[in-house]
Amino acid sequence: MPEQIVEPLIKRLAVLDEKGNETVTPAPSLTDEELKRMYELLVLARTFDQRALTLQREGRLGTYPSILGQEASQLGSALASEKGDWLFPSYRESGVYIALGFPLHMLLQYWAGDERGMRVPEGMNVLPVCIPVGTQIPHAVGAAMAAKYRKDRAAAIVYFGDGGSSRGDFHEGMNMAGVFKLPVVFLCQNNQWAISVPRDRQTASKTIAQKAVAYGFEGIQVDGNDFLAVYKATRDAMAKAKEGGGPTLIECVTYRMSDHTTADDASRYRPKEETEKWKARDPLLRMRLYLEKKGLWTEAYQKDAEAHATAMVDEAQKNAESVAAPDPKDMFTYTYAGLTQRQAREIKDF
Amino acid sequence: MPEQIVEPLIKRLAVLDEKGNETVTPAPSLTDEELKRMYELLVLARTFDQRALTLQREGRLGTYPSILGQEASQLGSALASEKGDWLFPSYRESGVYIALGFPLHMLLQYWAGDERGMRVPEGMNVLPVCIPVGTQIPHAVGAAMAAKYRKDRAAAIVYFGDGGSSRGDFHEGMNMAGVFKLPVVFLCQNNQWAISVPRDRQTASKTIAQKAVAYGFEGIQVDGNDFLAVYKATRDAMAKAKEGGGPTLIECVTYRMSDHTTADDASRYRPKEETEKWKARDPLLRMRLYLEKKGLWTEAYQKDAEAHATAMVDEAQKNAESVAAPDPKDMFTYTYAGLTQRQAREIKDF
Amino acid sequence: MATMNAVQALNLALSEEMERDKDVVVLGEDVGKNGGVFRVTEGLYDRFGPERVMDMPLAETGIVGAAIGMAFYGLKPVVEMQFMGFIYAAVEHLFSHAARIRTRSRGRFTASLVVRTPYGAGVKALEHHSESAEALFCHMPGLKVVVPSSPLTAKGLLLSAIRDPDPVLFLEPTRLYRMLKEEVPEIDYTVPLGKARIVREGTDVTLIAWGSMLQRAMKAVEGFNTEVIDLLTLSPLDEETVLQSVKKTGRVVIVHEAPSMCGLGAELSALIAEFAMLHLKAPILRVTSYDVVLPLPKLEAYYLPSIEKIRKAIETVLQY
Amino acid sequence: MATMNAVQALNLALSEEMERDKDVVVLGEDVGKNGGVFRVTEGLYDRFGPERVMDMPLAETGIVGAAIGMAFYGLKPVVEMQFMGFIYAAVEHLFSHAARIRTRSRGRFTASLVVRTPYGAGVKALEHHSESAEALFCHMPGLKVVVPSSPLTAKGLLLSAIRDPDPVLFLEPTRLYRMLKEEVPEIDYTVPLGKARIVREGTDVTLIAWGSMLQRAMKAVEGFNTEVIDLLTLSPLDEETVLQSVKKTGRVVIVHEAPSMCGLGAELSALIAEFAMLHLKAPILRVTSYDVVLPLPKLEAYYLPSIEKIRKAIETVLQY
Ligand SMILES: Cc1ncc(C[n+]2csc(CCOP(=O)(O)OP(=O)(O)O)c2C)c(N)n1
Ligand SMILES: Cc1ncc(C[n+]2csc(CCOP(=O)(O)OP(=O)(O)O)c2C)c(N)n1
Ligand SMILES: [Mg+2]
Ligand SMILES: [Mg+2]
Repeated sequence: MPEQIVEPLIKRLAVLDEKGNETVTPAPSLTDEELKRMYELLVLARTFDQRALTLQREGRLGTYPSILGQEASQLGSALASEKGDWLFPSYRESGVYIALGFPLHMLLQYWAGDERGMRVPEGMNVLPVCIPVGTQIPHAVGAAMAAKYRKDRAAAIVYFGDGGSSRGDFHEGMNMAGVFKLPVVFLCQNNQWAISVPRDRQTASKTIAQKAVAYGFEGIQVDGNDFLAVYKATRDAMAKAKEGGGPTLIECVTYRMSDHTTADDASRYRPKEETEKWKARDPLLRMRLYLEKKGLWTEAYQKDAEAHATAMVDEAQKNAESVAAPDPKDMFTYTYAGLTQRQAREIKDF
Repeated sequence: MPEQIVEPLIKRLAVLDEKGNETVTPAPSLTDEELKRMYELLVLARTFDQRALTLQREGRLGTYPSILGQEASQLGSALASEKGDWLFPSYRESGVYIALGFPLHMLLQYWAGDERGMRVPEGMNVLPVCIPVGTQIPHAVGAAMAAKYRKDRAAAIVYFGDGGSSRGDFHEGMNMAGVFKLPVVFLCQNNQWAISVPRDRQTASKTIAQKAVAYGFEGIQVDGNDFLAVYKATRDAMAKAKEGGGPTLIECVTYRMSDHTTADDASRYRPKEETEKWKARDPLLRMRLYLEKKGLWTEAYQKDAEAHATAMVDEAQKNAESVAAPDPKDMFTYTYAGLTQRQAREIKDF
Repeated sequence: MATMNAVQALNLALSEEMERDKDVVVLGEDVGKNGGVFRVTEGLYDRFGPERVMDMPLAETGIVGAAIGMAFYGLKPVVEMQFMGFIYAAVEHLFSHAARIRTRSRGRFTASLVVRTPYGAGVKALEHHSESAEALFCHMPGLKVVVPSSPLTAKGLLLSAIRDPDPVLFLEPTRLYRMLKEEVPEIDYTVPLGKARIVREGTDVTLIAWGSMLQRAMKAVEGFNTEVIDLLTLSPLDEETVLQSVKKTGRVVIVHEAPSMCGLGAELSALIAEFAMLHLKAPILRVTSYDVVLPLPKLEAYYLPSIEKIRKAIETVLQY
Repeated sequence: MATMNAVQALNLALSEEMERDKDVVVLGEDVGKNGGVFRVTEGLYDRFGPERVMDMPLAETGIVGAAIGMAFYGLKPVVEMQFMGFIYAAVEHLFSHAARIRTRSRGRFTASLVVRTPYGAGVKALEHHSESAEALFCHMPGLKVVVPSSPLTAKGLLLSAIRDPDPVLFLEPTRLYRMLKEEVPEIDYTVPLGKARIVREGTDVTLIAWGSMLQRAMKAVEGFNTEVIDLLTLSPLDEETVLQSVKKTGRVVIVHEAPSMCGLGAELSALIAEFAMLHLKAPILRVTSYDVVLPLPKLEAYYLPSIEKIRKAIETVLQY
């Protein structure tokens, strides 16, 4: 008759149902203006993402990972950060950069294969795209340690997927965050797939959220297509982090509507019906229905928002495509702070 | 009002109390002969361990990690394995090798700096000492995959410490074991210290056992100084594994009574009182009291057991010390299956 | 005999060997239904089932670690590492365990396994998708490193690698996956490990290359009387073939895709400078990528050794 | 000025720099109360507190990963890796992030950090406690690799490493930790990175060594007119100093503790074979450990380059 000693509970948070109605959880307090601004950013993110796919098909961008379906998870969380906070995206986070006001033309420039697109503007604490899955997690933990050491009122958010949760980096980072009670929010976008590997072959745990039990801090599951739920969960977790309450793991349950990247063909491994089912849960639609109910949305407003987004993306594309080609010497300039003797010899080739 | 969705429970198992009395959990069914044989192995393990420390002090062994205080965790688990099972020790597992009947003189030979001590006898499925903390964990998982693939009725046990639970290897291995429902038992000896780092700086989770929640299988905490509890928990977990019930994490709560290794000085970082407190929980003493209560133990029996153990260790020491020095050519012989062109040139130096 | 590209040749090797030897299993990320991101494992999942073609959780350390455990048990795992840029997480298991278990256990346990991975730049890929880090693995005794340069060598070398008793890192030049087609026999033939091949005979210069750079080297030597050696196995090195050629020609150009500093070109040069010095007529030249962090696609073409640079190096050594 | 060993000199460098610069923090396994297993961080915990001297969970990937995050934020982390044999788990973070973040962000973020680690054999240690894997890290553009050879250089180089804007791997020869004592000034002095030093002038042979092998090399050259170069920084290489010496002497012996295949000796040899070939009078010899898995203590003495082997190499090149 063994004795029971630990009984952790994992919860799921939702604010809106699929029809945009408020559920039992009260919506976060946001003014009408704020709600509209956020919705417009969602529209911008989708517009940007669709344009990137088009440009890739036209051979004007390299491989690109679409965020279709994940806009609420990305913008809902990033918009809950404050100036001074630090964000650590993976590679599928156009929505995070857009939420922060990252120059759109630089995003396009980066995906066209030009490092200069990731020269993050001064004062914007977001890291460049991180490709090796999960490796950004300990970086965020280190930044949180630094913030704590400096006694800055700042927290870090780190983005990763269901696949990323399988990497040792996730474990080691989460564990350190628990031990040092660090101001960091672990934001997992569980979009059900890691390329062709479905969520249930990635881990046998019922949720990703419950993995926080292993580290002695709170894990919570959130409807990741519910912008307001993601916003609320992240805002609360960030506030807690800054009050010294330690880390939180947030699992956003969402769905990758597109292929993994433009180099992938999801029809090889993914049942079409599954994707169809998720269409009804579109995060933009849900937010729109909510705004409509609040009297903030009209057809005209939608057209305006779309037109504005298109204009911004047009402008970004124009700027990105008119940038001069990079100087081959840059390869040398940015490897170390200064040239090595060998590089000084090699650079003469240019 | 978030909804609750996961409620895992972690239990603690104990069979004997500190006075050797049976608790609520029934003792595993073992004959008197079996119980005595197991107790004698505990005595042997301790005798060996103490001799190794002496030899090290005399400069006849290299660095050696004592198992003092952990004998019940090591032998209780290893003795629950059956022929055909695979065992993956770390570096602090003399007790595991001894339980399996590994030649004692080879153990001494190894710790004296001679690889030949780890030429595991054919038919004995135990891996050599593994030094990089935690790295043996995925190996055990792989072996379990192989056993499953071959449809062998075999399971793997992998040993690691509280420190080892912090490594990414632990996470990745546990996660794979969960996904594939593999026949593997993860046996953590939580001896409260990783060199100078105490358990509560290693992880903020209340138990190591609860880390299994992250992987969707069972974790259980066991009194690691209670031989019968460890034996029972491991035997049950191994049986479950072989029935296709998947993996189990067993946390043996125990204590490293010695310095980390002979190269360490625990008085630099560890309060003496803590060690004193654990003395009363000596695993051999507890088993002895239990046997005494069952009428299986007498002073004379104890003397005999000790004398027999000493004779075996004397013999082992004699054998180890009379082995001829290794041939330098062995360096070349065992790097690859055959000599490379370069090695064929280099080996001419000898 | 069918005409096929390297992807097809590798796929053929895998399926033939899995048919022949039940101990051979394939594991990695997206190797199952998806058939691998480059389709090298296409069809294997359907043919051999999920028990032998295992889609693993996204965890390179654990994947290679588990493969090592399988090898201890007696299986012959063939791991697909999705790109060489992600192998770094598995370096500890390869160096500290795969390479050393034979020594550690005095031969009682071994790690007969293959880690296959696409490597090399020139396909306009994302960051970390273009590594050419072969030299790192050549430095670790106990590991073997093999690089085919064509469909024919790809199949024959992969079969040898799977059958080899030691752990083999098998590098597949991404750029060549679909570039060349060749007649590849659908029978059991092998290309032996540890043997370089002379792809072109010549008397004035010895050019040494492998994998991704071989095609470029072959174009560069046109019009010169240059001997071209395709190493095929990078470690252990076929020193005899290299030294014999150099003793004949007296001039050496080494071409590789990795940066020069501590690349495999350095080892070849040092080998020659120790054992064939007296036959040399000219400095030993290395034509490599620059010693910089691998650039993204916009600068990639400037980074890699060009045909022109190789030609210039040949011309330079010929001046002596 | 006090007489001290390398452990004390390193400890002094750390405490002085922590006093001067609040951004410097120390992290690793057992670096706190225990003062590090070799006592290099002794006393720092009491003096600077647990916020600046951090005992980390046992997780090398995460420790180095977190240090990189700290560096992004603006701190100057100094990581202690307990032994070089355990650095492999951190290779991905060092290669894919520390070395590349400057390139990736076009200079907006950098990873100014130091990873200190004891390295080298000869102390009769357990498996994995004797690695000399410097060449691996020299192959990765974006990283610097530094190796002191004495208490004086240890302090001066560590201060330079901490202040350097790029990530530095700082290798401390385990065998020298307490072997030599030297006068070490208790003032702020630095030994510059990227500069080799000529420890002994000579005209007949250039002997190149570093770290753990320097003392042995110095004993071996007794009686010869040999110039000895102590590299100090392995990457980026001070090519000028090496080439200048070789052009003078015309003969080269390189000594290192790692196996020969793709070791740093290969790079030095290749550099010379390309840029000083016409000055050479003899083959370039490398005296290294054997190309085998590092043995346990009973065979360790046979593995390492002996003084006698170094002398023999010098005699050999002198015959030309
Ligand atoms: C360490 C590493 N291994 C493999 C890859 C190749 N890869 C890119 S994305 C991906 C799947 C990631 O899945 P997930 O973490 O769920 O994120 P998602 O793509 O769904 O956003 C893989 C295997 C990689 N980038 N990094
Ligand atoms: C990967 C790795 N890092 C560091 C070390 C050095 N080291 C040896 S044992 C140890 C502590 C291990 O603690 P734990 O896992 O609790 O096992 P215990 O020693 O208590 O049995 C450390 C840090 C190592 N052997 N391997
Ligand atoms: Mg995903
Ligand atoms: Mg412990």
